[in-house]
Amino acid sequence: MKLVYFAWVRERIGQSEEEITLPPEVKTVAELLGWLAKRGDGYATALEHAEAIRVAVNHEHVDHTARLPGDGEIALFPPMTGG
Amino acid sequence: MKLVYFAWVRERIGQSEEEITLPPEVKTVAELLGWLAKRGDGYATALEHAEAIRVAVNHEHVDHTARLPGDGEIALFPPMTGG
Amino acid sequence: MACVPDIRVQAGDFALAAEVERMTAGRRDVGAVVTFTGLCRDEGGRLEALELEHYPGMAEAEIGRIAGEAAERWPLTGLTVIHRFGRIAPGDNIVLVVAAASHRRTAFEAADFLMDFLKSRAPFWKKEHAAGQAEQWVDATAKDQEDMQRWRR
Amino acid sequence: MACVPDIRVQAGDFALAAEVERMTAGRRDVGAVVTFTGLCRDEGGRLEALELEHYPGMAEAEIGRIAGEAAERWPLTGLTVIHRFGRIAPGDNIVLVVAAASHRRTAFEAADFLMDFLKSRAPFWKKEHAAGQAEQWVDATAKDQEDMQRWRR
Repeated sequence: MKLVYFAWVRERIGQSEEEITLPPEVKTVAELLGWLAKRGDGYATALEHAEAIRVAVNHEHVDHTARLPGDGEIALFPPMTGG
Repeated sequence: MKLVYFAWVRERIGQSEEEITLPPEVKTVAELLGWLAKRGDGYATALEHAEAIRVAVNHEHVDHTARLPGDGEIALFPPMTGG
Repeated sequence: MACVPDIRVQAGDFALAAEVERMTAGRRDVGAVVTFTGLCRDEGGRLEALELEHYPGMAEAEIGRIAGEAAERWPLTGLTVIHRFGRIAPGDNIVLVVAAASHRRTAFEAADFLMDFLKSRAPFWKKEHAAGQAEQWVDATAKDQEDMQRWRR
Repeated sequence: MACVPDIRVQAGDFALAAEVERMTAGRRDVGAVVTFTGLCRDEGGRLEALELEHYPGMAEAEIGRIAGEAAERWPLTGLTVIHRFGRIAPGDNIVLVVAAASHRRTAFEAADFLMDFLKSRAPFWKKEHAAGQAEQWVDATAKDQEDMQRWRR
């Protein structure tokens, strides 16, 4: 699974993307955020307030309750401030 | 008193402006419209539906109940269609 | 302090980009510029031109009053209104409103308000010249009156 | 039939007049064009630049979805959205929306809707570079979320 990070999520995790093989018990967006937060200090800081993190799967916004896709690109980022 | 006319009010009356001395009993806009309507066929046609006629005194919109000024410019015209 | 609106009533065309540029050049406090351009629309393919009659003097004064009210009501950094008169062909510009502000909602609301009031209060009258039919004055619509009521406080 | 929105995500600037011209040239059915230009505003005189990060691919896709929804919801004759990314100095352009329609309310509402949704759904993030202080990410505001709620049906 490809994970991509933006803005302060990217800065805190310390990289803009990575390939990750998820354990089979990680099935939803919320589970992914919980699992990632345990991967190290950067992840823990980035995902501290998990409810604030926005998630897109294959370029579309999804809720934290959404099931993860079989493959593709999952993006984690802060609330958007464009426009 | 200077009277000026616009759009179909002007066309029906047949002139764009005129100087008129009003009789002393004509004190309000409504009275002016009633008095003018008796001046001839053009006036009668132009002012047939008096309630639809818009009036400005010295470049400001006024109601039909407004008192006429001592002197200045009174304009009669149809509802506006600019913009 | 309320901005001083720039009001023009003219026969000639206007240049949108120049009007916006004038409002933003050298400034760092403008976050949002909303423009409204009203054009002569062809009613069914037979319109040759609109003729816009206006009341010189009052047109400027009335647009000035409406613009002044907008500038009091919203914290604008700039406001320009240009209204043309005379013969105008389909596809050509009739009216321009440019409202600039720090924040987007301010600029949107002021421009929207301006147009609603211009429609029903600025002394302009449209006459249609169409192929194969007599010249005809455009009727004011009840909708235009209603639009103005939206802004009652 | 809904118009096909023109979406661009780019580092370079845009030209307002050219975008409006593109939407009206050779047409007689456009009666109203509303533009919204969002500029980099200086927060208190110390801002050197904004840096706009974006999610390439999703930015275009998400703006496309928002614009498509606007084109379904309002009878537009044209709709253009341009959003810049990268380093942007105070006074420079960030975003442009151009909405064209037969009638003015349609164009106003579509442009207004577009901006509310762009603010909260398009994947862009602003970072401030200011004199004498650390770089800082701009926080999303509750107001932006509320603005989006206005359009619920």
